Amino acid sequence: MDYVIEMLGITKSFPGILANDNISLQLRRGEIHALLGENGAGKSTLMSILFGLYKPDKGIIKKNGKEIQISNPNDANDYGIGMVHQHFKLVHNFTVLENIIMGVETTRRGFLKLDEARKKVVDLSHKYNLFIDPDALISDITVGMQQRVEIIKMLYRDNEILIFDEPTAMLTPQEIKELMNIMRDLAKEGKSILFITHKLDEIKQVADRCTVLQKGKYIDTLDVADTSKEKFSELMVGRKIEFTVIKDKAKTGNVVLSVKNLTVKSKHSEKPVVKNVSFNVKAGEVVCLAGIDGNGQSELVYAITGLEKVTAGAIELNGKDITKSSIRRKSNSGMSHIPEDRHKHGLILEYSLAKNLVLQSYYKKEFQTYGFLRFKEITKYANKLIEQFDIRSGQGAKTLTRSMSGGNQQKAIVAREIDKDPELLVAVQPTRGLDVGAIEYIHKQLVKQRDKNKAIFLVSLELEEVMNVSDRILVIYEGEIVADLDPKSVTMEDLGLYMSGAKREEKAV
Amino acid sequence: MNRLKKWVNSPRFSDVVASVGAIIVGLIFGLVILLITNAQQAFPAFFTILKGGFSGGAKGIGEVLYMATPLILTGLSVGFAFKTGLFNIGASGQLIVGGFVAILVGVKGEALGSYQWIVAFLGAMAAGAVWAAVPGILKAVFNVHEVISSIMMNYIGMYLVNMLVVEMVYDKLKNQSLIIKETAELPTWGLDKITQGSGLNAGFLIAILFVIITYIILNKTVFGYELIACGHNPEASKYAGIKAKRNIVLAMVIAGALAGAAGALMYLASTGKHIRVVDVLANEGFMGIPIALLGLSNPIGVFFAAIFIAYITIGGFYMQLFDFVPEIIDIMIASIIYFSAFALIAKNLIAYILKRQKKKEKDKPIEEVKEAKK
Amino acid sequence: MDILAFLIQQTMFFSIPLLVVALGGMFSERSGVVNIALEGIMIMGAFVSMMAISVLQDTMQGQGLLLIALSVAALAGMAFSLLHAYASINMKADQVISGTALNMFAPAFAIFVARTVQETHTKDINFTNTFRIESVPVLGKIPVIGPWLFQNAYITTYIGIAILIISAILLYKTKFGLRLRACGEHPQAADSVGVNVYKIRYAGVLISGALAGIGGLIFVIPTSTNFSATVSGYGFLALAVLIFGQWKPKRILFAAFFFGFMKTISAAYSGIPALKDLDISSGIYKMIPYIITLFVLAISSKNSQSPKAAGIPYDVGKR
Amino acid sequence: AKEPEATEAPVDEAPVDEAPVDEATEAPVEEVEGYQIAMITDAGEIDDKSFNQGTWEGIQAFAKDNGKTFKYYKPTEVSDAAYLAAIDLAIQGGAEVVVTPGFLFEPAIYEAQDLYPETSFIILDGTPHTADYSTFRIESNVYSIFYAEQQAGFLAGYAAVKDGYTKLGFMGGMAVPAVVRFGYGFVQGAEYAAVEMGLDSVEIKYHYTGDFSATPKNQTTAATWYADGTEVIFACGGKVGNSVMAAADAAGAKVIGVDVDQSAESETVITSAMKQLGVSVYMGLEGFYAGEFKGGVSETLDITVDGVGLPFASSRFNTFSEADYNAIYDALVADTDGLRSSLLGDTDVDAATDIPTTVVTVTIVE
Ligand SMILES: Nc1ncnc2c1ncn2[C@@H]1O[C@H](COP(=O)(O)OP(=O)(O)OP(=O)(O)O)[C@@H](O)[C@H]1O
Ligand SMILES: Nc1ncnc2c1ncn2[C@@H]1O[C@H](COP(=O)(O)OP(=O)(O)OP(=O)(O)O)[C@@H](O)[C@H]1O
Ligand SMILES: [Mg+2]
Ligand SMILES: [Mg+2]
Repeated sequence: MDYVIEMLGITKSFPGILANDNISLQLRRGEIHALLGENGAGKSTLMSILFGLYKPDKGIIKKNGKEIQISNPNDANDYGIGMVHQHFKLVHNFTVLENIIMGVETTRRGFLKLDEARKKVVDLSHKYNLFIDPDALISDITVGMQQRVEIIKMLYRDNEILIFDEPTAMLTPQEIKELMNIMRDLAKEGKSILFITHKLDEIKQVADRCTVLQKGKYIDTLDVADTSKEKFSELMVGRKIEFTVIKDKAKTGNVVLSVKNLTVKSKHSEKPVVKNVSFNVKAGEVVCLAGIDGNGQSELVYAITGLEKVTAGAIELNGKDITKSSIRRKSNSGMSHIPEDRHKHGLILEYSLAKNLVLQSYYKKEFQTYGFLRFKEITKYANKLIEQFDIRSGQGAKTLTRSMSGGNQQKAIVAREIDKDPELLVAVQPTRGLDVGAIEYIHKQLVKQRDKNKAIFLVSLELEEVMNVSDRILVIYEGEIVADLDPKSVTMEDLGLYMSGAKREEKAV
Repeated sequence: MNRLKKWVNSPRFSDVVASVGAIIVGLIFGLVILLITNAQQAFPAFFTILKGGFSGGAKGIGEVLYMATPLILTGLSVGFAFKTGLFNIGASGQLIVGGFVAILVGVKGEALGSYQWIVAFLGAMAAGAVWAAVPGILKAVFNVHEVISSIMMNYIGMYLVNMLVVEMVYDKLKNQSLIIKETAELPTWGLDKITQGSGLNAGFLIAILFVIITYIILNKTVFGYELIACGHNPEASKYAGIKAKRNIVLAMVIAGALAGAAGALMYLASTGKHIRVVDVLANEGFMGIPIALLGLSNPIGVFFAAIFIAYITIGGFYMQLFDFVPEIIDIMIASIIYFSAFALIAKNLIAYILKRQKKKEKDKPIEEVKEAKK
Repeated sequence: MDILAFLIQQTMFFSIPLLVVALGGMFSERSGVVNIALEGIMIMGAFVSMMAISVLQDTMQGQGLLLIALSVAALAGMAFSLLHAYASINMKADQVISGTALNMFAPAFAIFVARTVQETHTKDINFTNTFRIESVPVLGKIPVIGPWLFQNAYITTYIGIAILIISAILLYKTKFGLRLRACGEHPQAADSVGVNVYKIRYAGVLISGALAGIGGLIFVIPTSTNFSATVSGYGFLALAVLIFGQWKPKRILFAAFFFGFMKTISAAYSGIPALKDLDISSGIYKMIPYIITLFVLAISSKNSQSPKAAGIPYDVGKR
Repeated sequence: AKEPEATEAPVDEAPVDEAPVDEATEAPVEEVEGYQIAMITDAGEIDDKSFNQGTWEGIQAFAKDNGKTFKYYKPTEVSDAAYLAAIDLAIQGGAEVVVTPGFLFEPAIYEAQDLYPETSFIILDGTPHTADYSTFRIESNVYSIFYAEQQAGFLAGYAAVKDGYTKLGFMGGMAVPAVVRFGYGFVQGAEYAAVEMGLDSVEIKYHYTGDFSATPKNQTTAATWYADGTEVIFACGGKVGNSVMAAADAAGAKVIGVDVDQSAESETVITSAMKQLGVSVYMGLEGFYAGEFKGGVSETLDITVDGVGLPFASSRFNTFSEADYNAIYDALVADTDGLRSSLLGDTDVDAATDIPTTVVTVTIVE
């Protein structure tokens, strides 16, 4: 068989954990090879080794049958290996073009020659149908566009081996579809692709073969066509997974969250990004805000939770006006918030896991007396959550949060916010980057909260999640709510039309 | 025994070892310079430095502690701010305005009787706090980088104090501030007697008190939890309902009060120290930076770092009995600080060694700690 | 001489060293290494180049000697800044500690060496100023501009301006500049596309060393007749100018001149008719530049953004 | 005071060079324990172009001529206690006589004179007293020296005006008594010459810089004055002079130095208002070792004992001749018409503008 890349017997350990334990992976020319595993299974580590970011403790890498040394990304580039990192590696105050050419700049007498580069970039973007604006600043463009920039960056280098580390986690359904097409095209051209994802549908759609890892160990490599979703998830998690959320019909109660004529201005321009929005969330229901990223979801949530100022309108929680209340006040009146950006808002990465688990409650009676922290109680509480939510880390409650895998960081936040038992839970992308097992668990928790007669306001970009979990779907488009739908009576296709602005309900609430 | 083992394996242990390592390397570097300039006397001189304050007997020890007193407080000031994500390069200005208020009360506040030194001391803390509040507020409200505004406040403080000294408490004949009243001097509580007439006084005990207080605030309290959270991630702190802006101002205010206290303890000691009306920034404030760093911004660490710096400074003073330029001691202190910057690598090295040992014990594969590129 | 021309000439003495040193700091910080050691590096640059001048001035004078001295200052600054680079890049040290150490080390070292090697055994290094240009040929005769910019001047002024222009081009128009800025913002991104972050950061720190070294020399020459191991806190002021200038060449230029002009006014008010008669004490004048700077900062800092990765040691393993 | 030993070992070794640092090592070590002559530096350092330096040069010269060992000590900080500690260390180091430059030492010497009765002290520009000025007392082991700086200033002001300058400046470091005396003398000397020459007007700008260092600010202040027409500035504050010289050089103007002969530092220095720090330290030490220590005495060295003057040989006057200099010098010495005795000192008037003048106008620059 013709293998472009072989990773043989790769072992890599970090303090307290064996991240890769004698893993082997063989990549065929022109194939799309998926990599599947729970959070912390060692996928990113393995790919980082292939890309020269980490040095393996043991094991060898072969290209076209010859052993090679990859000690830094430069080497990787030279061997034609490119990587789209899960957390984009883009410089925020650079333009798209600058980010793409960095590292392989063309120069004339020492000066940058941007025109040629721009032409090549524009050509690539046409060829693969990846729309980008070469002169936009990264900080001004949407996540989807950033994803496209990462892909073009890789294509620009004429790489033949492409690594995608969870590229779809932040994309809208349409964007995912496009990406799948692009990957297929690339494979057809003879490029070989390694593809990490937690979404089995995606694997089924594009991948030829799939390698499954579990807790750092190699499990198996399977032909995708011959293997069912259920089989994959069982291999990965070691048990059966339920893909559809089982739940009763919602028994709604009083209005918990009431948003009236809310308008929010953007930080960058004077234009409002949320325009005169009104809606209610009742006790005992999951209301989901669906929409394509960048249509004002973030700002709407920030305004509700207090991270951003309200320009006009009112917000009520259980009938009390909280438009101008402080964040702490809102939190104490029963609001919880799983934030969109876990590193920016959700965690103090330099704090231990225990300290992060009390980030919203450290000041409460349980955890302090006369202003002094009660460390014993905090640790006890942390251990409880760790156990309950299966938060995995090297050193338990005292692990430095920075060193935890992204999925487990996410679990920590979800645990903290749900355990507050809030009247209203505002959850933004709560399962982003999580493996199916964890997703299943969190979805169950959300439903459990609902059944305890609590209100849940869910913001998600993933249609499947939207359809699965919610009792009611609000669609946001360009800062306005354009539809209020029942998930049981709306099709995925319809939802997509609303989200893209092609369709609009006459009198959306 | 078990506790000791636990401590040896804790990160704090490698912190200490790393700092001590830096000190040793710095000292060796100093010895090399001594050897180059005057090989004959290098060793006796070096031992004099090592002996530090002990060269002067009990009095020498007293001098060390006296000298360490303001250093502890400025070190705490800088270190406290560091912990909360702020770089207080303005301790110099805060110290001098604090010192000025202490002197003002000390000269004019006779009516206060035996409370005079206490009022002077509290006044100095308040003044330092106010001085630091300005960069704090500018940062919180206007997003002005605290380093630049603190540098500005240093100069403003210096010029202002020079003006006010001349106007209010001026000894024209010596171009410095007037001497303070006896009731304004810090009580000695017999410390000077014990140390055979050194300048040591209650100020040292006050400094220790502040070490304990800041340690507790930072490590044991809700307030400290919030401050440090803001230092590491202001956005997340805001999300957690912590008033980040208020905390920035408070952190600066506390840092300023500590530096102001340092000023008070300097000028209220009965050692005849005065504010000299010269356009030069108070260096004692800047010494807080290396001390905070050497002490890893930990209050206890700061305490020992200050004592250590005072110790070898006094050692350097006694070293003058040999034929060396006094500046040598400055070079040695600088190199100790420089090498203490390597603390991180030393820490990793220690962690690595400890791991290796454990590995041998358990014979379990665990590899290097940090990836070094190439 | 007309008062405005005089003020402009004087402003140069304050502004050009601030400009050059702040630009140095810019290269370091935009590569991701905070350089609080500017003061120390200035002292070192000035010290070594002054030693060179004092050795060479019997055999040569004028612009030739100045150019040699400037090169020496640059080299000395670079050599000294290597210590900072090594500590903060290879050793991943706290960059503030390392900088502080160098700031303490430089004056002690300069005094020590000057006393040890000079025949006079003093820390002062005397020099004869043969570097001033009374009037630049042709240009000095231009009306208005001539006296402003081309009389009673030093080539260091023009070198300073040249450094500014070159810096701006280097930073924004070249491959090196692109990579340098990336390393200061997001070194992981730079690394992942094969940019050697360590090398770039070394370059940034070394350039800052060269410029701060030069700045030290430029600072001393027009304002004294000897060098005695101090640059009077100008390294810290340059740091302030750098922040004030938002890490951008054009704004640094503006900040340096703003600050230089304020300092000039506060020193020269006694010769300015409008200010002379105001009965304001010198203490107030001395404070004014700093107070005004605070005000300007309060108004202008709302959107200030420092290089995001500055001060954080680059670690491959860390995101 | 206890008589110092009159006998001392003759020196026959190679001549000792002038190294402040290494000197002592090269002195004949075997003969004496430690360092016989000690100096404590004040806030400045031994090369401050002023007090410390002058004192140090005097000590070096004397030690070199007489084969004494000597050393300077740097206190840990500027405070009475630290000065005392340094004195203590010097005595531990074998000091027989301790020289302390400057008024800052006054309270420390006040205590030291009783604590160390066996040791002799020479204090320059100061006399022992308590910190609150309530008690002045000088013991027999202390010799206190003041200088009549107003006379030196007078000579400088006189010479400048006689030499044809009519727009003068005075830039003092800080308004400490010695500097004030220099300044007042300068004004009076200028006035005296102006009256003598029948001039219509002489202008003097008068300013204290607030420091003793060379800074761009001081340079700019001087440059501003020069640009404003000032022809010569009396730079009366240690290294402030270096800034003034730099400005003078650029403006083609002149400078008058202070304390020591500064002519070598810049071509712009036309003369220096000297006080013979070195000479008086030398003489004090000489007296000490000759058994004639002037203990218990506080004296002011003035022109009559050559305590102050201008270095004429190295001066760069246009027209002011040696004869002119000698004439005014002699007049001062002889106190002709009360010239010397009527000179106003630092405590006689509150400000330079209060000095009665007819021709000279003093403008104080705050
Ligand atoms: N540099 C590091 N230092 C310490 N531990 C590390 C490091 N890198 C990875 N780990 C640990 O190794 C394990 C594997 O991590 P890795 O990121 O490869 O998982 P993953 O499969 O990508 O998970 P996810 O689905 O959450 O992205 C995790 O437990 C993580 O905490
Ligand atoms: N300095 C560090 N110390 C300990 N662990 C680290 C460190 N840096 C990264 N890690 C861990 O290494 C792993 C690999 O990092 P990478 O940047 O590839 O993120 P990832 O795992 O793909 O993303 P995500 O965090 O979303 O899962 C992660 O599990 C991360 O938590
Ligand atoms: Mg991963
Ligand atoms: Mg992940």
